[in-house]
Amino acid sequence: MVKSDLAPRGSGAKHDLALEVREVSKHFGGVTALDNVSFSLAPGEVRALIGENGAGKSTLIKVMTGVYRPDAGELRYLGERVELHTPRDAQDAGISTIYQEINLAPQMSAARNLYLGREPRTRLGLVDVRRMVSDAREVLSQFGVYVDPRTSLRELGMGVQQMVAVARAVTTDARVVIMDEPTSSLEPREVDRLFAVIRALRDSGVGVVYVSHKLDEVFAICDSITVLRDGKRVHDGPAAELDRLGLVGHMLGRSPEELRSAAPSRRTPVPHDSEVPALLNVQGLHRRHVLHDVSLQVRSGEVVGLAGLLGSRRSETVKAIFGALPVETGSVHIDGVELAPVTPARALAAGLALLPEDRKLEGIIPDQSIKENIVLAALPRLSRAGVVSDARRDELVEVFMRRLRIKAASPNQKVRELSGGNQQKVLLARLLCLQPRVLLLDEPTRGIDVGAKEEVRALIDELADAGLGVVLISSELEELADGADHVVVLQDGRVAGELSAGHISEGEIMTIIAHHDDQQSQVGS
Amino acid sequence: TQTAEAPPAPAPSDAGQQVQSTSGDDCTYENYGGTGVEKIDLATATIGFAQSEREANPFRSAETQSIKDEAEARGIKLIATNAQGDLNKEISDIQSMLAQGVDALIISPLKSEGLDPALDAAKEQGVPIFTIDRLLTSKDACVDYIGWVGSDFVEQGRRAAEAMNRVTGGEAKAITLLGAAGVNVTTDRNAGYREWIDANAPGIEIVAEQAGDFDRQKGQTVTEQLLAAHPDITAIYAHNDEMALGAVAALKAAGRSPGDVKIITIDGTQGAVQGIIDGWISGVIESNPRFGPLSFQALEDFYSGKGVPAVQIISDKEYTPENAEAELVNAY
Amino acid sequence: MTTLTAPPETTRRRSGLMGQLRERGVYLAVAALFVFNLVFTANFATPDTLRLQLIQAVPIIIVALGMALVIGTEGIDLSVGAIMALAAAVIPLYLGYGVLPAIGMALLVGIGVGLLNGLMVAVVGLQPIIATLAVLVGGRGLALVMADGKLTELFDPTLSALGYGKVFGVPLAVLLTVVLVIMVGFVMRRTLLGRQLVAVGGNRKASLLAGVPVRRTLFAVYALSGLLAAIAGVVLTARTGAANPAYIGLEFELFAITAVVVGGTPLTGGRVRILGTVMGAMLMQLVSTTLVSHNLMDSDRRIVTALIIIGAVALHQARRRSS
Amino acid sequence: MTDRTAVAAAGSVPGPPIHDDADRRADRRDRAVALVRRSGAVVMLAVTLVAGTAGFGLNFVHPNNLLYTVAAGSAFLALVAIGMTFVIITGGIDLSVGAVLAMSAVIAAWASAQWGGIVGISFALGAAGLVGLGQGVLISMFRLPPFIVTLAGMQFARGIAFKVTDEGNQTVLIGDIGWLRWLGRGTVLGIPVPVLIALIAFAIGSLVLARTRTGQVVFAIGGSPDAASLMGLPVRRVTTSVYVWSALLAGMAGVLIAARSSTGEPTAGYGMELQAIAAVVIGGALLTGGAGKMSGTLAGVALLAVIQNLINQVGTLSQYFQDVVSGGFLLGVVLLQAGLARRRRSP
Ligand SMILES: Nc1ncnc2c1ncn2[C@@H]1O[C@H](COP(=O)(O)OP(=O)(O)OP(=O)(O)O)[C@@H](O)[C@H]1O
Ligand SMILES: Nc1ncnc2c1ncn2[C@@H]1O[C@H](COP(=O)(O)OP(=O)(O)OP(=O)(O)O)[C@@H](O)[C@H]1O
Ligand SMILES: [Mg+2]
Ligand SMILES: [Mg+2]
Repeated sequence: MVKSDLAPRGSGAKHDLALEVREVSKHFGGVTALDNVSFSLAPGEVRALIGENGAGKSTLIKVMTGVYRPDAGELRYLGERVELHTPRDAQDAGISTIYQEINLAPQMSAARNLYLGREPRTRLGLVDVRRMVSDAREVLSQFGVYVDPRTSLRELGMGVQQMVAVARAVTTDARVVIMDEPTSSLEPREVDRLFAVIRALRDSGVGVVYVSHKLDEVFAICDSITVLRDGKRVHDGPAAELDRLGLVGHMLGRSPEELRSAAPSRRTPVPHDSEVPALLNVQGLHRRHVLHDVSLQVRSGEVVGLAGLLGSRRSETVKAIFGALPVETGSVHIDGVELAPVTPARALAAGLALLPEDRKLEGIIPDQSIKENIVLAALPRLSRAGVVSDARRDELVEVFMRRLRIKAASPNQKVRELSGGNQQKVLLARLLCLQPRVLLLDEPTRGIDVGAKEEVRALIDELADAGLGVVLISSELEELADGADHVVVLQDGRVAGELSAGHISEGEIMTIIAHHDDQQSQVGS
Repeated sequence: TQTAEAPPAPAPSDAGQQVQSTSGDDCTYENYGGTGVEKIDLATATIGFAQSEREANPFRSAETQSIKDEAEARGIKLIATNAQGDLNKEISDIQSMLAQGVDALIISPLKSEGLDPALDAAKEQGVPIFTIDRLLTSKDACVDYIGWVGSDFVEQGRRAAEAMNRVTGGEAKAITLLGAAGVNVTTDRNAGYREWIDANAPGIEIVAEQAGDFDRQKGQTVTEQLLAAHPDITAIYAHNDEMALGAVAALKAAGRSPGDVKIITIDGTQGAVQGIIDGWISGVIESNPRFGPLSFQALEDFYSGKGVPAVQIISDKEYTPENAEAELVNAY
Repeated sequence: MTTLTAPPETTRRRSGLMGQLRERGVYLAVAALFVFNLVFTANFATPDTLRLQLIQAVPIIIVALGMALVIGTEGIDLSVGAIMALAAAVIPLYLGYGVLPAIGMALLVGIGVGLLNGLMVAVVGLQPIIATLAVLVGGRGLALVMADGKLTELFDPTLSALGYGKVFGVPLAVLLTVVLVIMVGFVMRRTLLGRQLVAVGGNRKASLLAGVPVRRTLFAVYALSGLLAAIAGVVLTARTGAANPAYIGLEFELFAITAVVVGGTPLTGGRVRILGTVMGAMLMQLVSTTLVSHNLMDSDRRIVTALIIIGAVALHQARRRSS
Repeated sequence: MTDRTAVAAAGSVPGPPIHDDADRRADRRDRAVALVRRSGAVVMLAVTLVAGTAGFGLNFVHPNNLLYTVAAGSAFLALVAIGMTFVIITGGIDLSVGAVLAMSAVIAAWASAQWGGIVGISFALGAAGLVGLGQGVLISMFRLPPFIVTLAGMQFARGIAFKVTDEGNQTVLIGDIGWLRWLGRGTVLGIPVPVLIALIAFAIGSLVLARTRTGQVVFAIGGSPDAASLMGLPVRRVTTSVYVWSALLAGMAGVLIAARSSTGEPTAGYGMELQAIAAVVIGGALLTGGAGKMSGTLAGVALLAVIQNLINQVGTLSQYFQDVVSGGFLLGVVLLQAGLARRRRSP
């Protein structure tokens, strides 16, 4: 147990290391998540923690923050050995964490989430709601979030939620801030804001642990890098000594030469030809305050990107197409046949499939097995007269686990026990075993490692080549620039512009957004 | 409720309650509560009736029905509530009827104690109360209430014990099916029974007492379990007829023949008296629920100045194999 | 209802007999109580007594089967007791047309009320506990109105056969229950409905997005629960030989929920244990027999029941803390 | 990178969505519906009160009825429902309250008859608190499901109540302790004391829920206990204390009931858990946790009491029909609320 007076914050006490983990191991049943891992963080250091999906990053973080007790090894904080029993202990000691899946109270307002457990109080000891709201407004605006802090979090997009989580973590008086994939739902603009925050933290002597699958970010912000592979530490050193290929090599356990030769080739773009009849034709979706006359077409073999800033309603657009969000007007045609009214079941039957953005809330069924999760949507096809064929199910599951390289102890493992990236692959498998004609992918590469990301991108290409239509949402513009044949840029729920093959680049997309922004708010830059 | 064309079938002459004994001063509207209450014309009055327990119990349903029938027969407007076994609700029920401006109340108290807030409120508003079935032990007749008419449950228990002694010849391994826990009837019927057995029947051994909650199904289940555990029992005392009939079903299912195990029960429902005729039940102590006529008679006497005695204990019959056939029509 | 879902740390290890038993605490509890009775309860080890345990457990098992399905969808059905009362009230009304039509009507009423529950939960979106609570209150009232509050004696050979008949020494009601358990087990293990209902309970939003017909599934589940409750009502009525809507099925909702949860089905939905549910019901039956046989008082019975419930649930929730 | 920074520098607030007339009309309608919905129980209460007045006039609105019958009769349920609100907002449930009420009533009567009122109340609340603590610990530390833990707690507490009264064979009377009787029956400025106590508890409960850190944690736990624990909130402590408070409030209601009727009934409070849950849910709480309001709960309690009172006012309904009517009423209320909620959700 750490006493809070152990090291008065901001006092002169100097330590070489803010946080240190020595030879920690952690097993889950038969799975070894951490194997003799050591890790250290100096004050004012930004250290990247890198590794494939399932390498053990999140587990290490949970060990460092009192969520898990390690099976072996010890934890040192500010030079002293500590035992953390709960996340609260860690927080009281000054270790502040943003966990991988956003862990906030979704039904409570942004302001309340920001200050949960440390609300400003009046002299009577009551929560000072007014001050809390105005403080929250102020803090959030520093993070580029301009929302009413009284809105409940659930009504805000993932991106905003992520920013609230970040704001919550860094506005405490912490000596160590740990961020497990904080940018997975952030836009470039927000990422830059986050970086500014991290630099400020570093300058004030706070140690930062930074987990991300986006290697650009790692090189942009981190001083040093620790690489985990299969629960073991395989590399530890300054960021400057490593290049991108070398880093990937450590992660995957392959030499840079091997990797270079394996670099995938991109598919040639399909022209957005208005002569060819559209496979998916969306016309004039309108929902008060949310969507305004959104139309788009996807042709067979085409990847249409949806670009936009945080809250530009990309997620809502695909949900509306899929029938998961009611709209007031608008139509959806598949192959010239209208889906009316659109419901998820009907959309699925017509060959439309949606990969939801919020994996935890709308995607996985955490307490069921990988197997059951994969076949969930395909169950009707696997059954005759209401009886499911287990043999056909297992066959299907095996095929897709292999094809997507899902890393798990067995198909019977609970999905809750998988690493984030593997959960995402399970969801992709769920869609693919439906043999859909049009895929709506909302952030398909969110939270998955470079290797898997390449796999998913290649998969998308492959699917498009096989004649599927794909709608792709990604916060990584380069993903759209590389992978999309056509891009529709959304802004505040309306189409702000479109880009066709050959003209798609990160810069073009940003220009449209910026231009549209100007028109909308008449704020000159 | 009955239609106007079909007035309530008059009960056979001796099915109604017969007063066995009375005692106490005669209470009238002029001396009630010391100062008297306003005289009203019963024919145009509104009377409130507070029932205590759920009418799922045949005794309760017959009691309520009797009050309703009598009110209808006399053309009196009646408001009825049911506390469903909740003392607090009975207090609220009574207060609620007072708020509706009833002129007099008939109360079947859930407990002998604890209605004070309601009684106080009634006193304050000058609404007289006639009580039935359970005596308000810490209150005074003609002060807090007009008078009381009811059975003596302890006495019923004693008579059941006497009957048990008679039918078993004083030698038995007996079990008791208790009524619902926490209810006066259960307590009294068991107390009277035990008291008599302890004093007079050393040969009757009570091997088990288990709650059957006055319910036939529960009585059956418990009897089945007890029969399995004690196959040698020779007698069953049930606190009401429903449980006794459950016990009969259990005995039948266990392949016993009528009369193997002697059953004594209390209430006097048709089913139980028929059970005597069929040979399964050995005796039924009657507990007459038909409080309607006596209650309204009491109110009439109260307002006419004739006066109501403080205590009227009604005479309960006993059904035996000898009289069962003839008395079946009187069972309820 | 959310329980504090343990952080992933608490993964169960399913190795070895002990692990299995801990996972299935209810089996251990049933076995322990059984042995206790064999040793300490007179006449327990006779065929009649053992048969009695089965017969008496029948109604709760049947109701609990339906309840398990409902709980699997993260729902709850408080109306089962009232449905039993309605079924009981209907039988005498239609007995004039023959016993089978009467039973048929009773079952139809069960399905009907189940569908009403389904409507309120699936379409209107009411919280199951409140929707079925309203039916619990009103349903029994309706049954009593139909029966004019009275118990009706039923003299029908077919009905009493259902209550007391035996085939090769096995009571008909027990056979019926075995068939029902197998059928519901089949539904859970092999059918689309079974898979989809646990998916709905595991994550309703995700199920919807995966094209699971959530409403239809909920309808089916509540209708099934209603049907099973009605069957239990008919069986119990047959055994009592009287339709007694005032008392039949009183508190059965709580018994059934207890059987289901003690049997290892979490109230948070997403998993259904059919055999565990049967065991849960058997456990309660054995507890009752044990206490009655040893003539414990009502108060002792309640206290012991409380301890056993906690013990059984604690046993199968007991998890290895990684040290 | 350069592009991004450039745009970031331009960073502007997303402009407000552009409205057309239809939108604006729809907005107004939405706001009205939202208002009705947010205070659904209050609105329903108002409607019922108006209907009652129209139907029964002075008999109904007379203080003798509304204050001394409806309010005084439901003060106990109100106390229990306040605790239940906290429990339900954490995503739990407490089925033990009715039994704990009976246990406390019995113990209060029994102990105060022997050792006086202070001891009686302390014993009663102590026993209630212990049951609550036991339940809270099992739920928060051992992670047993609340439903089943409190179901067992209900059996346990009821068992104790019967034990103390010798299986209900003994009537335990509170001795002649004036102030204790006053607690149950007295009035202050014409308001019955239990009503006053319930109102005070309600005020404190609202304040705790809305304006203290503990209240915030209660909501957070209901949203997601895992997330709350990862946020470093004292999940276990608050979860435990919520059950302790629920039991203490039920215990307090038990003491008042004993004081009101001078006796402790082992059968008191039977079925009260379901009534309390109904009141809380009618008041707008979600059984999945995370949402609920104290004012809603109070309105829910009042609504149930008024419905019962109206049924009594009719007076001629058979008991069975009363049940049908109250079941129907309950359903009507929640259906209406749901109807309003749906109009808001989907356009
Ligand atoms: N509660 C658990 N039970 C069983 N296995 C677990 C549990 N938690 C994690 N694991 C396993 O431990 C390994 C490490 O998982 P962890 O979540 O730490 O990976 P990660 O590096 O964070 O991956 P990602 O980048 O996908 O988030 C994985 O194989 C995972 O399946
Ligand atoms: N920076 C912001 N300022 C104000 N509101 C925002 C901001 N970002 C998001 N929102 C809100 O978040 C919600 C986002 O909706 P949606 O999920 O459709 O957007 P998105 O483009 O998919 O963005 P995300 O990347 O967050 O998923 C909207 O309710 C919007 O009001
Ligand atoms: Mg991770
Ligand atoms: Mg999105």
